[in-house]
Amino acid sequence: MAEQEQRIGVYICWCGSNIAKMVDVEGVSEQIGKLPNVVIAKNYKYMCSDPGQDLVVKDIKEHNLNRVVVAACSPRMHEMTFRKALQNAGLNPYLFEMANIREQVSWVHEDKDFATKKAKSLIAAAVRRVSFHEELDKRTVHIDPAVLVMGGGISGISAALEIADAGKQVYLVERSNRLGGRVADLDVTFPYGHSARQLLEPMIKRVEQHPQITVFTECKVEEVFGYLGNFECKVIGKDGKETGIKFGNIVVATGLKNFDPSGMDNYGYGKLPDVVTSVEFEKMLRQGKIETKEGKIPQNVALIHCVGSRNKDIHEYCSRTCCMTALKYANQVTAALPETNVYDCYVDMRAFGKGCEELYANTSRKNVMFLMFDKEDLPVIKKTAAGDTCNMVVEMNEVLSGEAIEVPADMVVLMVGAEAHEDAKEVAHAVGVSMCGNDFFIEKHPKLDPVATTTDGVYIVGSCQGPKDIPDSIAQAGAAASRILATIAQVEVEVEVTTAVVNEDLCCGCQTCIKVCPYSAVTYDEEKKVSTVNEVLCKGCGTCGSTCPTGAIRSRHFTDQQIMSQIEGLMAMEMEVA
Amino acid sequence: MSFEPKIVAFLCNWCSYTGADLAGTSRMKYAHNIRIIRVMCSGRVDPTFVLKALREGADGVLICGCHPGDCHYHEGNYRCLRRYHLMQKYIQQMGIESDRLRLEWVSASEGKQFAELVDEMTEQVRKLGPSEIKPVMEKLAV
Amino acid sequence: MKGNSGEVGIYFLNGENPNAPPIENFSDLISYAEKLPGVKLVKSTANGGELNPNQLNSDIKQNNLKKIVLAGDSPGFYKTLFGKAMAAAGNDPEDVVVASFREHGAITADETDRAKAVLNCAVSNVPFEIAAVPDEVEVNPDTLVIGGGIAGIQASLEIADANKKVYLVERTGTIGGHMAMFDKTFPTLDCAACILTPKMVEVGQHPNIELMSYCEVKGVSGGPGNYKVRILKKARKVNIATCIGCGTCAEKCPGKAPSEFDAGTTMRKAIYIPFPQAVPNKYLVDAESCTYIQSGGKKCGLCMKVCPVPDCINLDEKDEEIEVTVGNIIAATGFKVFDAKRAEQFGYGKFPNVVTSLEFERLVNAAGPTGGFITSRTQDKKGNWVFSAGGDEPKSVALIHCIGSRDENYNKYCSRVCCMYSLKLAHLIKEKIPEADVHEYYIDMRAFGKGYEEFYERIKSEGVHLVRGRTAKVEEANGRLLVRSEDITADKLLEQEVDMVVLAVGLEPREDAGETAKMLDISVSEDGWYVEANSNTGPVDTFTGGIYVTGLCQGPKDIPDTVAQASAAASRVLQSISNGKIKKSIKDLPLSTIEAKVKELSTREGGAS
Amino acid sequence: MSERKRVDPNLMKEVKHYGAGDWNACFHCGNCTATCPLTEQDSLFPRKGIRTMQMGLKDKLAGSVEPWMCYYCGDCSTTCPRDANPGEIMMSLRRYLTSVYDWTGLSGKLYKSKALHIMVVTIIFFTIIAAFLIFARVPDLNSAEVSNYLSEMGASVPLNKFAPPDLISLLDHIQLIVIGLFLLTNIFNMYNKVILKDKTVKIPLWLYIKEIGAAFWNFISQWKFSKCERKTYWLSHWLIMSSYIIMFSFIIFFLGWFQTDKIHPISHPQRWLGYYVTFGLIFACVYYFIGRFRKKEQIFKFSHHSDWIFIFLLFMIAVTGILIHISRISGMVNMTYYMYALHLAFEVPMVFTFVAFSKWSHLAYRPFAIYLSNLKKSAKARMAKT
Repeated sequence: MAEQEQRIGVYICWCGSNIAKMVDVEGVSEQIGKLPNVVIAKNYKYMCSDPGQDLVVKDIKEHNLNRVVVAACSPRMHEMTFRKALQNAGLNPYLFEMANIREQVSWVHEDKDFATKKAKSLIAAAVRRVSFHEELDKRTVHIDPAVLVMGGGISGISAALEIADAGKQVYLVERSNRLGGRVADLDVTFPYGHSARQLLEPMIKRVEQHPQITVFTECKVEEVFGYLGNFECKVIGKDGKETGIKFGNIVVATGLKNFDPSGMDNYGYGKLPDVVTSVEFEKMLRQGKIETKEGKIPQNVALIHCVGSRNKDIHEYCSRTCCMTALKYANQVTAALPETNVYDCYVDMRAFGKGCEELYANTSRKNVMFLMFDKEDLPVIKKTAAGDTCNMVVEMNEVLSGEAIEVPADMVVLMVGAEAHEDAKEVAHAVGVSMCGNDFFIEKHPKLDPVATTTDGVYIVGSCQGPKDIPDSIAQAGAAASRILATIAQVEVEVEVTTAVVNEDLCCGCQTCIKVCPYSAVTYDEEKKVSTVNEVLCKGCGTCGSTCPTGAIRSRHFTDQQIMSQIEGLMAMEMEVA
Repeated sequence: MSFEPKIVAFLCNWCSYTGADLAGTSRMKYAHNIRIIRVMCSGRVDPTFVLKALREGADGVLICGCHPGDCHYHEGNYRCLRRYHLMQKYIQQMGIESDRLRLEWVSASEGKQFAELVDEMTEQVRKLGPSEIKPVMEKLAV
Repeated sequence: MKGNSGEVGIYFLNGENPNAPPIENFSDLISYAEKLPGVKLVKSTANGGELNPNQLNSDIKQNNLKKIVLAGDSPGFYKTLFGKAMAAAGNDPEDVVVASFREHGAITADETDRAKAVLNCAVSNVPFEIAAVPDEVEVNPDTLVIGGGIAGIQASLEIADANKKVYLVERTGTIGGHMAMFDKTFPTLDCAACILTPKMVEVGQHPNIELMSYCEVKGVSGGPGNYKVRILKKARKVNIATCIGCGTCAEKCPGKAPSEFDAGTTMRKAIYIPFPQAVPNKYLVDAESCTYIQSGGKKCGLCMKVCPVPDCINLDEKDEEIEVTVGNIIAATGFKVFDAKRAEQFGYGKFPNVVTSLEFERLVNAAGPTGGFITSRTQDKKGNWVFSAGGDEPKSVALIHCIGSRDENYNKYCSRVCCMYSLKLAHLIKEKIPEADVHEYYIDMRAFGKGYEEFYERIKSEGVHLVRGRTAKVEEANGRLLVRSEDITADKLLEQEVDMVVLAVGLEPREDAGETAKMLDISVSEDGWYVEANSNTGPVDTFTGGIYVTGLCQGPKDIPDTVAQASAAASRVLQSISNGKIKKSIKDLPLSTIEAKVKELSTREGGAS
Repeated sequence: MSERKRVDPNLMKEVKHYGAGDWNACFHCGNCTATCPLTEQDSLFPRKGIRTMQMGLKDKLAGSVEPWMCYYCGDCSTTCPRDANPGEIMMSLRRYLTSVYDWTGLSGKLYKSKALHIMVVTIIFFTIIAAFLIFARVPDLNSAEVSNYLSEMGASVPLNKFAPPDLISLLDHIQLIVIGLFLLTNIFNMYNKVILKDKTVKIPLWLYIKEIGAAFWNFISQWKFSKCERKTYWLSHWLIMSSYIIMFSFIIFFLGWFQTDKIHPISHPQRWLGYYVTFGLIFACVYYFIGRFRKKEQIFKFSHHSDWIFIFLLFMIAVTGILIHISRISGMVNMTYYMYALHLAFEVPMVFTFVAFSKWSHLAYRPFAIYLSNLKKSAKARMAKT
C-alpha cells in the first residue's frame, strides 16, 4: 500500500443542521484539508443524498482519489451507501472510512468548540486509518435453496408454506409434539370471532402434505454452524435420534410463552380456586363449559388486564393482544350466559387493530361493566365471607369514578401477558441473534428491517421478536419469506470479507488462536506446523488476532496497523489543538 | 484553561457501539472528552492498543463490550475480561493509576448507561490529572 | 371431530357487526342451506341475544343434532353458547363450526354465492381455503407497484433485489410519501430522513426498478398473471434526463404555491424540487401555479430562458399515456390525514396557532419552515400567519389525541399511530424548549408496540403533563388559546391556557381510494380501507388474483408493520414468479366448482378434517 | 380505610326505564363535562353522573344533585364521540331521582308506564266533569237575585254564581295542602339523601338563611340556564315558568280578585296579567310541540310520554282559560260554564300527577337542589379555610 501515492478525499456532512449546528463544518474541512495526503476536503448539506454521492464519485474520477473519508452519521447507518458509491466510481469499497460525527458528536455534545475539536480528531484519525486500508475483494457464496424454520406456530407455519409454495425445500422444526403453537389453543380470534381451529387446520394440513416441507416434531436444533447460504446443523429428536441438515437461510419463529401469575400475591392465583388465567379460560370457552370449580354457572365474571405486563417489577412492556382477547371473552360470555354480569378491569383499552375499536364499541353496548385501574395500583382479589352473594371480590380503586370499589366475582380471569421462552438464550446462541433486555430477539433495524438480524441469513418472525397478534405475525412471516426468496433467487450473494488470515512465516504454532476461536474456524496444519483460518467459518471477531503472541494473525479491515494509526491520528490532532 | 482529559474508548460493534449510537439518536448529552474507536468485538482489543493509546497521550482508556453471555461472538468479551485483569496489573507496574483503564459492559439498548458511564469516567480521570506517560517517554527518547 | 355422522343444524346470526350487510335475497340462502346434505334444522335470528339455552338444548335433542353450523357475518362469539348446548346434549362442543361470511370475503350484500360456498364448506367440514382454490395461469415476471411511500419502496426493493423487474408508479414528483415528511420516528427517535433516504436512493439507482414519478395509473385490463396497465405520464415539463438540478429556474420563477412537502407551512416555486433529498432529484413544474401555463403561454416562461441546459424545460409539454404489461400488482396507495377543519370545536383554520401534527412535524424538522425552531405563527408584512425562525417560542403547548378518530361523528376506528407520535412530539418539544409546559390530552394511551410502553414511561419522566380526558373545545382567551377538558384522574375541570395546540389528526383513506379499488377490483370496507382476503391469514392478498394490498391503504399502521407487510406482499409476488404460475381470482370461481370440489373432498376424506 | 362500595350492574338496567340514551356506550373521554357551560369545578357532570349510574352506586346517585344542575341544552350529546347521548341520560336521571325522592312509589310507576299515566289523567278528568254534572247548579238568569247581581256587576255571565270563588279556592287550598304534603315530604327525602346522609359536610344554621337569597334569585331569573349557549331555550323556559307561577298564585291566593264576573277595563292588572300568563303558556307549549314533532334540535330528539302529556295538559288549561274569558265577555253563558268545567278538568289532573310525582316537580326540586349544592359548596369552602 504505502509506496503507492496516497490521494485522500474527505467529505464532511452537515446532515441538514443536525451536524452543522454543533460542528463548524467549514473550519473543520479547511483544517483537515491541510493534513498530509488529503487532496480535497469538502463539506455538503446531505452527503447521503443523490447529489452528495455523485459529488464523491465525480471527485474520485477527477482528482483520481484512491482513499475516501466521509464524516457524517454512524457507519451503521451509511457505510454501505458510500461503499457502493466508491464501487460506482471504480474504487475498491474498502478504501473508505467513516467518521461518526453525528451520533457521537453533534447529537451528544452541547459546546460547539469542543464538538468541533472532537470532530476534527475523529476525522484526522479516520484519515490516518484509511491510508492503511487495503483492497478487499468481496467473496460470493452459493445459496443453498433449502430453509430451516424453527418453531411450528402460526408464524413458522406461514413462513414455511410461503417458502415451500415457491418450490423451495423447508425443514420445519417444532419442539412440541404438534404444530399450531399457541393459536391451536385458541377458540375464536378477535375482532371478528373467526374460528381459530378452522383457520389453522387447512394450514397444518397443507404443511403436512406439502412435498417441499419436512416436519420435525418434538425436536430441537443443535448449534447451527456455517454462514449465509451454507448453514448446517443437527436436529435432535426426543429419542435422541440425530438428523443432519444443510440449508441456506434460517427463520426463527420460536414464539413466546404466557406469564405465570403465581408469583403475584394480590391475585391469589393458585390459592383461590376460581381465579384462572386467560389460557385456562380459553379452554373453558372452547369446551363450552364456563363453570366454577364447584360446577356452578358464575353470576359474575371479572376480567383483569395487564397481568404481568406494563408492570415495572415484572415486564414493563405491553403484551399487545390481551386487551382485545379480553373483549373477545366479554362477548363470548355475554352470549353464552345472558344472565351473567361481566366486569372488565383495564388500564388503557388498546383497541388499535383493524376492526378492534369497533369491537370495543360493540362490547361496551353489552352487559359489560368497564372499570379502569392505575397500572401502579393493582386490584386485589379477596375471598368473601360465607353467605355473601359471590365467592370473591376484586378490590380496586376505580380511576374513572375515583371510588374505592369492590367487584363481585364468582370467577376471575387474569389476562396474562407474554414473555420470552426460557430457552430463548439457547436459541439466540444456536443461531447467533442478539437479544434485548427482556429476552426478545433484536431485529436488524426496528423500523426498516423488522425481520432481519445482525447475522446474515437469519430472520426472526412473530412473537419471538415481541408480542404480536395473528395477522402481524403472518405478515412478518411473509416478510422473512420474501427476503429469503430474494436471496435464493440471486443464487450467489456477496459476503463480508473482514475475516482473519494467518501469516504463516510469523506463526509459531502455539495454537492459542485455536483455543480462543468460538467458531472453530482456526485449525492446526500438522505438516506446516502453523494455524490456518477457514475463512468461511470465520466471522471476523478478531479475538485470535489480539491473542496471537507473534502478530501472525491479521484480522482484515481491523489490522493492528490500521487501529494503531487511528489512535495516532486521534491523539496527534488532540495534541495539535490542545 | 482547566484540564480536559483525553479518553480513548474501544467499543464492540454489536452492543456498545450501537449503545453509543442510541445515546446519540436519543440526544442524550455526555462529556466530550471521549474518542471512540470501533472494533468488531471487545475480544479484538489487543493490550498493545491500550498501551499505544496511553503512550500517545491518552489520559484514560475505556473498553466496552456486550454483557457477559450476550457477546455476538459467544465469548469474546470473556477473553477481553481476562486480558483486562492482566493489563491492569501491567499498567500499575508501569506506575499508571489503575483508574485510567476501565472495562464496562454496555448493551445495544443502554444508551443512557453509556452516557452516564462516560461522564463518570471523565470525572474520574479529571481527578487523576494529566497522564505522565507521554512526557516521560519523550524524555527517555531524548 | 366426528363430522357428518349425524344431523346438522344451521343457525343464522347477524353476529357482532352491527354494520353487517344483510345478504341479498336471504330466503334463497335459507333454502340453499336446507338442501345441504345432512341438514335437519335451519333457524335464523336477528341477533344471538334472542337465543335461549333451553331452546337450543331441545333443538339438539329433538333433531338429534350432532353438529351445528353458525352462519352469518361474524357469528363466532356465539360458538361458546352452542358449544355449551352441545356438551349438555352429550355431543362434542368442538362440533360447532363457524361459517363466517366476512372471513371469506362475503362483505357486501350481493355476495350470496360466496355465502353459499362458505356454508357448504362448513356443513361438509371442508375448509374453504382448500375447497376454493382457483386454477393457475402463466405469470408475467414483471410487477407494478402503485405508490412510492415506504410501503411501495420496500415492496419494490424486495422484488427488484430478486432480479425481477418492477414498475414503481408515484403520483407526485418524488418517492418518499408521508414518512419523508416526518422528523423523528418513535420510539427510537432516529430521524425519518436518515433511515428513509438511503432506501429512496437505492430505488433511484436500482437497475431492476423503473421509477415512474409524477405518473398515475389510469386503467387496468387483462387478468391475473397478465395485467395491461394504462399509465398517465403527467407532463413534468422538465426533462429528467438532462436536468442537472442547478435551481436557476426556481430562482427566477415568479409562481408560488404552498409546499406539499412542508404540509403548506412554506411556499415553493411553480418549478420546484419537492425536497432536497427527493428521488428523482430533478425539477418539475406545477401547472396550477405556473404563470406561463395559466396565461396560456402569453406571460413569463422565464425558466425556459434561464435554464443552462438546452431544451431541458418545455412548458408546452403535454401529458402522455403509456401501457405496461405486468403479472402482479401491489397497491400501496397510502392515506391522507383527517381534515381538522371538520371538527370545528378545535378551532383549526380559525386560530393560527392550532396546527395539525403533520404541520408540526415539519415545524420541528431541521429542514422545515423555521430550520427546526419551534415557534408560534406570527403575521408577516402581508398579514399572513406564517412560521418564521424569528417568531417566539411557545411557553406551553397542548397536544390533543384522537382528532377525527374513535369518534362516531367522524371515523369510528382508531388511527393506531397518533398516541405514539404525539408522545414523540411531546418529547421533541421538551428537548427543544426544556422549560416549556407540554400538556397531552388522551382517552386511552395506546403504546402497544416493541419499546412503546418504555417510551411512554420515559415521556412521563420528562415532565410532560399527561391528562386522561378528551378536549372538548379550543377557544381564544386574552391572546392565547384556552383548552377545555376534564382531567378525569385528577377529577377536575381543566381550562389550560397555551400558546400552541397540536391536533393529533387521524388517518383516512385517500379521496380516490374508491376509484383505484374499482380499477384493481379490490373490495373496500365501510371505512373505505382496502379489504384483505382474510383478516387473520391473508393480510396482503385480495380476492383478485395477482393483486395485493399493503401499507396504510389497507388500514392504519406504524412504520415497522408497514414495512413487514410490504415485504409480505413482495413474497407473494416472488412466489408466483418463481413458480411461473399464479392463481386466478377466487372472485371468479363459480359456486358450482366449489360445490363439486367440496363433494369430492368430503367423500374422499369422509368429511373428517 | 373507608368502606368499599360494591358495584352493581342492575341499577343501570333499572334507570333505563326512565328514558333514552346509549347507556353503556360511554367510554369516559370527558368530552361532555368539558363541553357543558354549567358544569362546575366541584360538581362535574354529566360524565360523573353517568359513571355513578353505570357502576350502580345507588346511594351516591340518590344523593347527587348534579342531574338537577343540567338544563339540557344538548351540546354534550351532539359532540359525544360514542353517541351515548349524555344530555338525555341526565334527563332520565332527573326522572329517576324524582321517583327516588317519592316515597309513595307512584312517581316511578307513572314514569315507567305510559298507559298508567294516561289512565290516571283521564280518570281525574272525568271525575271533575262528573262532579260538575252532579253538584254544579246553573243559576237562573231570570231570577231576581241573579239579574240584580248581574246588573250591579255590569256583567252578563254570573260565573261566580255557578262556581262560587270561596268554594273553588277552598277546594284549591285542599288540593294545595294534599299535593303540598307529598311534595314537601319528597323534598325532605331529597334533603335527607343529599345533606343528612353525606357525612363529609357539616352545615351551620346561618348558612341556610344566607344561601336562600341566591337560590331564590336563580329561581325567578333562571340565570343558570341563561349561561347555556342557546338563549331561546332559556327564554321559553322562563316564559312558561313565570306564567305558571303567576297563574298559580292567582288561583291559590287571589282567586277572589282574579275570578270576577265584573269585566275590568283593559288597563286593569287583572286583565293584562291574565293575558300575559295565557300568552306565555300557549307560546311555550306551541314552541315545545313544534320542537318535539320536528325532532331537529338535540333536546327534542327524544320525548318521554310524560313530556307529551305535560305540555298537552298545560296547553289545554291555557286554551280553556282564555276561552272562559272570551265567552264571558261575549256573554255566552253556557259556553262559559262548559269551559270552566273543562278548565278545571284539565288543571286538576295536571296538578295532581305532575306537581308532586312527575315532570312539574322539578319546579321545586331544581331550585332546591341548587340551594343544597350552594350550601354544600360554601360549607366545604369554610371547612377548607379552617
